[in-house]
Amino acid sequence: MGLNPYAPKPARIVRIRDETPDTKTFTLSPNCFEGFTPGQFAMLTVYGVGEAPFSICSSPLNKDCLQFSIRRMGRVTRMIHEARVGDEVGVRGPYGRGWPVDRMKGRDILIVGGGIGLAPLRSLVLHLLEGRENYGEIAVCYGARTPSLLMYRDELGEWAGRGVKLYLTVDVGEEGWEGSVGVVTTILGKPELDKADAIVCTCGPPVMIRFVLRRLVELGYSKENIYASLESRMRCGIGKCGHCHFGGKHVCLDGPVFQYREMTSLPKGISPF
Amino acid sequence: MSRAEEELRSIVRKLLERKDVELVLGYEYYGRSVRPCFVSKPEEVERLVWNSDCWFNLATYLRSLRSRRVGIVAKGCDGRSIVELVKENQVDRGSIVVIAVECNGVFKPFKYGSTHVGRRLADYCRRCVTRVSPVADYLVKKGGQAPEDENTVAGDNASDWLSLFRKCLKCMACVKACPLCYCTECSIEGFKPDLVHRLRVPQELFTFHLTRALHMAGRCVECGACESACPVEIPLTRLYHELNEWFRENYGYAPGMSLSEAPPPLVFKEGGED
Amino acid sequence: MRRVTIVLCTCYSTLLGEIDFERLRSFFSDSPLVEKILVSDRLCEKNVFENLGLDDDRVVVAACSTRLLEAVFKGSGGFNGLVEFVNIREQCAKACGNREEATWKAIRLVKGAVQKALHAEPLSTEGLKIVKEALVIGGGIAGVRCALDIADAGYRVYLVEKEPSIGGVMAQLDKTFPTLDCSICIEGPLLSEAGRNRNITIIPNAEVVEVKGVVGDFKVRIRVNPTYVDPDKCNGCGECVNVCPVYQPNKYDADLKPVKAIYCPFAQAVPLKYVINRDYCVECGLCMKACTRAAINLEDKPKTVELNVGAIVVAVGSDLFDPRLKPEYHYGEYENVITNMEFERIICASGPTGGILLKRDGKPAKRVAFIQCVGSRESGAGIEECSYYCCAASMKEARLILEHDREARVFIFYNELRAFGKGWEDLLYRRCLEDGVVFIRSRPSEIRRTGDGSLLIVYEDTLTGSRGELEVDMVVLALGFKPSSRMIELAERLGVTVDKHGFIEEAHAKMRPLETRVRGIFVAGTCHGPRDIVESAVEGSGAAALVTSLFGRSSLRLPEYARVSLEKCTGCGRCLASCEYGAIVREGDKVRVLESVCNGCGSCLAACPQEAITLGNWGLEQLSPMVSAMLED
Amino acid sequence: MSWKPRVIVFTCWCSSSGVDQAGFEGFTYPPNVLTVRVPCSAVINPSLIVKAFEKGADAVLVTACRPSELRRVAPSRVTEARVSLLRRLLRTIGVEEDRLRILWISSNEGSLFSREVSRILGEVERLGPLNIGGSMVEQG
Amino acid sequence: MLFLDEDGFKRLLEQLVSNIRVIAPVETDGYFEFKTIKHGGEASLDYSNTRLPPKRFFLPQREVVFKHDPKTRALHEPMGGLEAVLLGVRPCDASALNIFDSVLLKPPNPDPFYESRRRSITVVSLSCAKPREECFCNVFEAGPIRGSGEDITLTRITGGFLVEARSRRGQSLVEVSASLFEEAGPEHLEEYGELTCRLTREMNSRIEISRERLVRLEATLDEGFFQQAAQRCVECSLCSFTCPVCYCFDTEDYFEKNAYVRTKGWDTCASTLFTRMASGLDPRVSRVDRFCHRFCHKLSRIPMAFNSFGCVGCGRCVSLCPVGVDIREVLKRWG
Ligand SMILES: Cc1cc2nc3c(=O)[nH]c(=O)nc-3n(C[C@H](O)[C@H](O)[C@H](O)COP(=O)(O)OP(=O)(O)OC[C@H]3O[C@@H](n4cnc5c(N)ncnc54)[C@H](O)[C@@H]3O)c2cc1C
Ligand SMILES: Cc1cc2nc3c(=O)[nH]c(=O)nc-3n(C[C@H](O)[C@H](O)[C@H](O)COP(=O)(O)OP(=O)(O)OC[C@H]3O[C@@H](n4cnc5c(N)ncnc54)[C@H](O)[C@@H]3O)c2cc1C
Ligand code: SF4
Ligand code: SF4
Ligand code: SF4
Ligand code: SF4
Ligand code: SF4
Ligand code: SF4
Repeated sequence: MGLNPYAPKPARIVRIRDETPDTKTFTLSPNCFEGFTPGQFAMLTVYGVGEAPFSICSSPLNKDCLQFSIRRMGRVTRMIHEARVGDEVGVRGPYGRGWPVDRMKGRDILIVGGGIGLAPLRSLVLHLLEGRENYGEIAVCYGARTPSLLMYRDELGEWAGRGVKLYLTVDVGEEGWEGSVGVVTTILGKPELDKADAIVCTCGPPVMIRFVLRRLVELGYSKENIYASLESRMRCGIGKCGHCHFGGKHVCLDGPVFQYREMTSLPKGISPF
Repeated sequence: MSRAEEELRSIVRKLLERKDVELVLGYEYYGRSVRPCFVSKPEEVERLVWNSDCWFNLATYLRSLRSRRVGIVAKGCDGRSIVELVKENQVDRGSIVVIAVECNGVFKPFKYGSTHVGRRLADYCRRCVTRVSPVADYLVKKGGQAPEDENTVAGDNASDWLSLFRKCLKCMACVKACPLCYCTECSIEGFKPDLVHRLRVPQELFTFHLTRALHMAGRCVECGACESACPVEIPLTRLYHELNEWFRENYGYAPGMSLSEAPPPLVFKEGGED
Repeated sequence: MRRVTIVLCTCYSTLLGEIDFERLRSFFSDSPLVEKILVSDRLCEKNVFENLGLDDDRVVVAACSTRLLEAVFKGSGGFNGLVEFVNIREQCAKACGNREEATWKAIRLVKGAVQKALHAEPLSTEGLKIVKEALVIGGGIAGVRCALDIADAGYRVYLVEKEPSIGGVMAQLDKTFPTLDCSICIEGPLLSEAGRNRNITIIPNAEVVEVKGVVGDFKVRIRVNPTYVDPDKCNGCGECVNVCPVYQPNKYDADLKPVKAIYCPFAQAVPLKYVINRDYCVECGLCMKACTRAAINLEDKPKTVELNVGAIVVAVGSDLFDPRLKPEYHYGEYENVITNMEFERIICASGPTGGILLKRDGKPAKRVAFIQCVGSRESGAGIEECSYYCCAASMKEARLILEHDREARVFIFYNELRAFGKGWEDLLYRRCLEDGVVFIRSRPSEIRRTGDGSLLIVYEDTLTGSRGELEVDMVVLALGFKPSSRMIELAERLGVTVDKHGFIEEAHAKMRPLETRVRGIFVAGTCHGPRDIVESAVEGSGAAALVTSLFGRSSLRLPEYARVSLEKCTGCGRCLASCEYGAIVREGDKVRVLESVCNGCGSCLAACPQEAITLGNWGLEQLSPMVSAMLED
Repeated sequence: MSWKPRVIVFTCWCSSSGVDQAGFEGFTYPPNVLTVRVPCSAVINPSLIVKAFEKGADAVLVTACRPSELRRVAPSRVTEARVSLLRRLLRTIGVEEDRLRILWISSNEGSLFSREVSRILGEVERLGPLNIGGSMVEQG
Repeated sequence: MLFLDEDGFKRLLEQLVSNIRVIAPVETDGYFEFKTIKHGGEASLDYSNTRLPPKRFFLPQREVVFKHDPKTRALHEPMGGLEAVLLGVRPCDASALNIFDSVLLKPPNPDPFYESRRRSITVVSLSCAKPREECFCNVFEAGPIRGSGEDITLTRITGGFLVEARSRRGQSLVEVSASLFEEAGPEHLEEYGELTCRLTREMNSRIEISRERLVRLEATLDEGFFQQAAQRCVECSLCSFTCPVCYCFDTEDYFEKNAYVRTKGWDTCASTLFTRMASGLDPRVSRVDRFCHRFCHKLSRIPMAFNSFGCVGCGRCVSLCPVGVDIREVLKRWG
C-alpha cells in the first residue's frame, strides 16, 4: 500500500500580501516540496472547506517557503482569503508539467501573462533571474484589465532592474497610469527577440491565450517553442478523478503547460483554437 | 398502428407543415420500449407512437426549449405539469401547443436486472384522476380500457421507507426526470453543503428524500416520471401523493388542475389546533 | 480561516456553582474552530464587552437571557451579525437539575452557536438616509392637522389634495357635534394657517401616481391636473366669475347650488385660487379678457411633480355610501329623500337655501325623519360595522332643525343609538329627548310617496313589534363611510393593504394603529375606518408625531429584511404564498421583496427551494450546521 | 445512563422569552431539551426539522406565538401549516408524527412551556429512540 | 481448466462462507443485488445480471480519504480492506475492474484505497449463458464467457462449472480447496468450446465494430449526430452511477468531531459543474458538449490515456436511461 496521495501536509501561513483587490499572495512555510519546476502547481486545502489547485509562484530555489497568489473566486478561495497569519493549510504536490526550463538555456525568452496568469510565470521569472547569465534576452509582456489589477506591482520594477525587459499594458487606464493601454496582444511585437529560436511561455484567461497564440505565430515565433498553461480545475491532481481529462490528456499529468502542437489536438472547450 | 396514433401523426404533420411549431416532443419506438423523440420535419412523424409504454413526461424538456415554439404530446399528468410550469412562470403557455392524448395508464418501464417478466401497470396510474390533460389544443382520444397487467404483482412495496431511502444512489435521475424539479441550486444536491452534503450517502438520504418531498408537496402532479426513472425503483410518487392528499384535505387544492387556480397560501383556513 | 471567540459570563460569579466553567472552557479550548475563550463576570455592564476588543471577530457570548443581552449589544451599535448569544443562565444553570446536566447542556448550546457564528455573514451596518421632508396625501382635517404639526416641528411638508381646496368633509359641514360650533369657523383658521406656513407646500388638484423607494427615501410622482388658471398669477379677485356665462353644480355644495364654470369652491378655500371646470367651460374666452393678470390659460396641461420624501401620511378620507344601492329608499327619485351631507349644506347659512330647511319645491320641511345606518351595519353593499359618526351627526342635525324651527317634528329611525363620545350623552342625546325628537327603533323597510308628494315611511318598531307608517316632508339618510375604488388604487400604488371593506389597513390594529404595513407610510382620518373629527385630528397629530420621531433620528436601519438573489431566483413564485405580509411581488420573471413591507419573519426563506432568499443569518446555511452540531455526540 | 430523548426546540423570539422565563421561575426540565432561537417561527425550514431528526433528535418542538384571531397577519400560522404537513410526511414514512409538535407559548408562559415539555418528553420516552442516522447507515 | 460439479460448488460455497466474507447476488424485491451472504443458499446464480454493478465494493460511493485533527496533529488514514470473495460477477463487470486497475493503480500515484480493496477481494466471475438483450460485451472483449479483471472464471456447463484460475490469487483459492476440483475432461472442454462459439456468434451478430476506429472517434466527431442524441438526455447522471466503469470522483471536505475530513465519492460528467477552467469558465458549456464527453471519454479518451476502453458493454445505461439514450447507437455509428 502506497502513501496516501490524497492527504495534504500541513503548512502555516507566514505572510499575506495584498496584490489586487481580489488577489492575495500567501507565503507558506515550511516548503514541503523537495523541489519543483516553475509552472507546476500544488493542491491547497483549506481544512474542512475544500481543496483547489494553485500554481506555485515562488522561486524553486526558495527552500524555506512556498508562495501562492490566490484570487477570490468561490468557496475555497474565499475562505483562504479570510485566513490570518499563523493559520494552517494543507499542501500536496508539486503536480503537473511545468515550463520547459531545460530548453531555455542560451535562448531568448518571451513571457506573456494576463491578469492572475502571471502567477505561474512569476516562478519562472524568479528561476531565470537566479541564473540570468545563462539566458539571452528575457522579455515579459504583461497585461491586466486595469492598473490596479496588475499583480506583483512592487516587484516588477525589480525584475526590470535585474535584466528583464518589461512591457505592461492595461485594457482600461486609470488616473496616474502612463503606460500603454490595450490588450496584451498589442504589445507582443515590442520585444525584439530572436523569434525563430525564442521560447515563449504564456498564461492567462482562455480568450487571451487564444489571441496571443495567433499573434505569436503571425509575429514569426516558432510553434515548436510556444507553450501555454491551460488550467482546468481538478479534484485529485494525480490523474484519477477525471475532472481535467480532455482528449487523451490530463491537465494534472500532461499539463498544465502544453506545447503548441499538443494544444492543437485538444478537444474544443479547452483547446485555445 | 392504432387509430389514436394515426390521429396523433396527422395532427403533428399538420402543425409542422403549417409551421405552427418548430418541433414536437413525442415518443418513438426503441427496441422493446419507447423513448422521447423530437420531431421537426413533417416526414418524421411516422416515428411517433402513442401507447402504454410512453411513461416519460415530456414536459421535462419544456423549460430548456423556452425560447422556441414547441408542440408536446401530453398525457393527463403531463398536462398538469404543464399547467404547473406555466403557473410557476417557467414556460409560456402561448408558445406551446399541447396535443393531449387520452391515457389509460402506463406500464412500469423494463429495468435492467429485473426478475419481472410481465408488465405492470404503474402504481401511480392506479391513483390517477386525470386521464386527459387539463390544457389541450388538440385532443387525441384513445378509448378502451386500462391496460391489463400481464402479471399481477402487488403494488409498490412502500412499507419500510427508511430502507427504501437507503437504497438510493443519489443519482438525481428522479430530480432530472421531474418536470417540476427545475431549480438550479436546490439544497438537496449538496453543492452548497449546508443541508445535505453532495457525497454523504447514505447518511443524509433521509434529509434528501424528505426535503424533496417537501419541495414537491402541493406541486407534484403524480406523473411518476421520477419513480419510473429511478434505477432502484423507489416508489417516490407514493410519498408525494400523501402530501398532495394533505393539500387536498386542507385546501381542496390539487396541483396542475387549472391555470387560474393559484396555490393556496400556506395557512389553515380556520384557526387550527390550539 | 474562520474561528470563533467564546466569551463566557459567570454573571457576577453566581453561575459558578451551577455550571462547571472549567469544563466548558477545556471542552472548547480543544476545538480548532475556537480562537480563544474569555471569561467575564459582568458582561452586561457598560463597556465591558466593548473593551474586549472583539470588533471584527466572530463571537459567541454565553451569558444570561438573550433578550436582555442582545438589547445591551444592539444598543452599543455596530451590530454586525457575527455575535451569537447563548443563554446559559436561564436555559442551563436555572433550568437543569444539577451542575453536571447544566454544564452538558451549556456545551451543546455553545457548540451550536459556534457553528452558527462560523457560518454567519457580516451584516451591513450602514444606515439608510432619511430625507427629512414629508408628504401628506389628503387635505381634510386629519391631513391638515398632521401637516401643521410636522411643519411646526421644522420639517417641510407637501400637502397633496385632489380638490382645488383643502378642507375635506369638515369644510362642508354646518356645525359639528357635540358642541354645535360652526365647522368652517374652527377649521378655516387651520386651513389658512396651513396656507401661510412656510414649511407647507400645498399642491391642490393633484394626485399621487407612483411611489417607489423605502422609508426615509421615497420617490413620489404626482400628477397636477390642469386648472387653466395660473395659481401664481391669480390673486382671487373674482373678475372672471362675473363674466363667465356658464353654470355648473358645485361639488362643495353637494351639487345643490350652481356656480360658474370658473369658480372657487368656497369662500374660505385654501388656496384661494380660481379654477375652471373644463367639463362645463365653453371656451368663450371671456374670462381671459376679464383677468387683469393674464392668469388664464385654456391650453393648460397636466404637470408632473417629483418629490423625494422620507415619510408619507395617507389622510385621504373616505367616500360615503351610495344610497342608490338601497332602492327601497328611492334616493335620487324622490327629491325630498336627501343624504345627510346634502342636509349639512341645506342647513348651512352659506348653503343653497341660506340655511333654511326647504324642500325642493321651496316649501319648508316641517316633519323630518332621519334613517340611520344606511350602508352600515348590514352586509351587502355597505359595511357590516357601525359608521361611528352618524348617530351623533343625526342628533346634531336634529338639534339644528329644532334650533331653526321650534315647531318642527323630528324623528330618528335608529337600530342602536350610540352616544359614546365625550359630551354626546349630554349635549346630543339628552337634549334631543328634551327637545322632543322622537326615536324609533327600526330600520324602515320602504319609503313611499303619497299623493301630495309627502313621504310615507314604512317601518316595524323593533321595540314594540308593531308596524307603522309615518308621513314626513323630508327624509335624511345617514350614510355610512365607504371607501372608493380610487382609494384602493392609491393604496396599491403605495403598497399598503386595505381591509375587507377597502379601508387602509393598519400594521397592527392596536399596537401600531397609525402605521401601515409599509414602514414610513402612516395613516390618519377616515381613510382607515369611520371616525369623527376629533379622532381624525388626534390621528393627524399622532401621525405627525411618528413622522417627526422618524425625522429626529440621525440614521435608520431597517430591521433585517428578506433579500432575493436575482441570480438564483427562478421565479417559481413559491415564496409568494408563504408571505403573510404580502411583501413579495413578481417583477419580470423573478420576484422582489418590498423592503419596507417585509417584516423579516423569514417565512419565504423556508419556502424557497433555491435558497435564493437570505435574511440576516437565519438561512439553512447557518441553522443547519448549528442544529447538527448541537446534536452531534 | 439510560436513554433519554433528545429534543430540539425551535423557539421564536417571543416564545424564547417564555423558555427563559421557565428557568427564571425555577421550572426545571431535562437538559437534553436544546433550544434554537429564531426570529420568527416561520423562518424554520421544514428541512431543518428533518435534518434535526436525521442528526439524532428524538423529537422536535416548535414554539411560536399564538396566531390570535385579531391579527389577520400571523406568520406562525404558516409554521402551523408546515408542521402539519411535515407531520403527515413523517406519518407516511413510518415515523410517529407526535415526535413533531407545535406549541403556542407566549413570552410569559414559562410554566406552560416546562409543563408541556415534560408531558411531551414522557410521550417520546414511550415511543423510544428514533435513530434515523443509525438506520440510514446500517447495511444489509 | 478445472471442473467443479454442482455438489462441489455447493461445498466450496459453504467453505468460503464459513471462512471469509462472501458477496454474491441475492434476489431482493424483484431484482438481484450483491450482498454479503451468511450461507450458500442465499446466493442465487440464476440471474441475468445484478441491477447495480459490484463497483461499490472497490470504489465505494463515498469514502473518507483523510482525517486531520489539528490539535493533536494526528492524521488518520483509514486503510486496509476486509478479505472477501466476490462471487458471481459477470465477465463484463469483472472487466471493469481491469479498467479501474489501469486508471487507479497507474503509477506514480496509485490510489491506495482502491488498491487495498482490490487486493483483498477475490473476484470469481460467472460466464453469461444468456446475454441480456442490451448486452454488447463482445465489443470490448469483456465477455460473455471471460472477462479480464477476475481471479477465477466459472462457466456453467452440464453438471457443474468449468473453472479457470486467472490470477495467482485465483490459483491459490483453487488450491486451498483443491480436492473439490477435477481436471476438466474433453467433453467439458468441447461443451465450453461450443458455448463460446455460439455466444460469440450470437453477440457478434448483434453488433460488431472496429475498436481502432472507435479510438479515433474524437477526431471524426459527427456533431450533428451527437446533437440529435444529446437533445434527449436529461443529464440525470443515472448512467454514470450505474455504470461499472465510471470512476470519476469528487471530493468534499467537512469538519466533524474535532477533525477535518475529506471524502471522495462518485461524480458524474453529466453535471454542469464537472469541468471548470481556472477562471471559472465551463469548457463544456452545452449539453451536447457534456454528452459528447461521456462517450468520447469512454470510447476514446480513456483508451488514449490508459490503454483500455471505458465501457464493458454491460448494457446498464442502455436499459436504465429514462429517455433511451443508447451507447450502441454511438458504437454502430463509429465502429
Ligand atoms: C493548474 C491550475 C493552477 C491554478 N493556479 C491558480 C493560481 O495560481 N491562482 C489562483 O487564484 N487560481 C488558480 N487556479 C484556479 C483555482 O484553482 C480556482 O480559482 C479555484 O479552484 C477556485 O476554487 P473555489 O473553491 O474558490 O471556487 P469554487 O467555485 O467554489 O470551486 C471549488 C471547486 O469546487 C467545484 N465547485 C464549485 N462550485 C461547485 C458546486 N456548486 N458544486 C460542485 N462543485 C463545485 C469546482 O469545480 C472547483 O473545483 C488554478 C487552477 C488550476 C487548474
Ligand atoms: C354628513 C356628515 C356629518 C358629519 N358631522 C360630524 C360632526 O358633526 N362632528 C364630527 O366630529 N364629525 C362629523 N363627521 C365626520 C367627519 O366629517 C370626519 O370624521 C372627518 O371630516 C374626517 O376627516 P378626514 O381628514 O379624515 O377626511 P376628509 O375630510 O374626507 O378629507 C380627505 C381629503 O382628502 C382628499 N383626497 C381624497 N382622495 C385624495 C387623493 N387621492 N389624493 C389627494 N387628496 C385626496 C379629499 O378631497 C379631502 O379633501 C361628519 C361626516 C359627515 C359625512
Ligand atoms: S432516482 Fe432513485 S436512486 Fe436516483 S436519486 Fe432518485 S431516488 Fe435516488
Ligand atoms: S415528483 Fe415525480 S411524480 Fe411528481 S411531478 Fe415530479 S416526476 Fe412527476
Ligand atoms: S421561491 Fe425562491 S426561486 Fe422561487 S420565486 Fe421565490 S425567491 Fe425565487
Ligand atoms: S421575511 Fe416574511 S415578511 Fe419578509 S418577505 Fe419573507 S415572508 Fe414576507
Ligand atoms: S441516463 Fe440517460 S438521460 Fe441520464 S444522463 Fe445518462 S444518458 Fe442522460
Ligand atoms: S457505459 Fe453503459 S454499457 Fe458501458 S459499462 Fe457503463 S453502463 Fe455498461
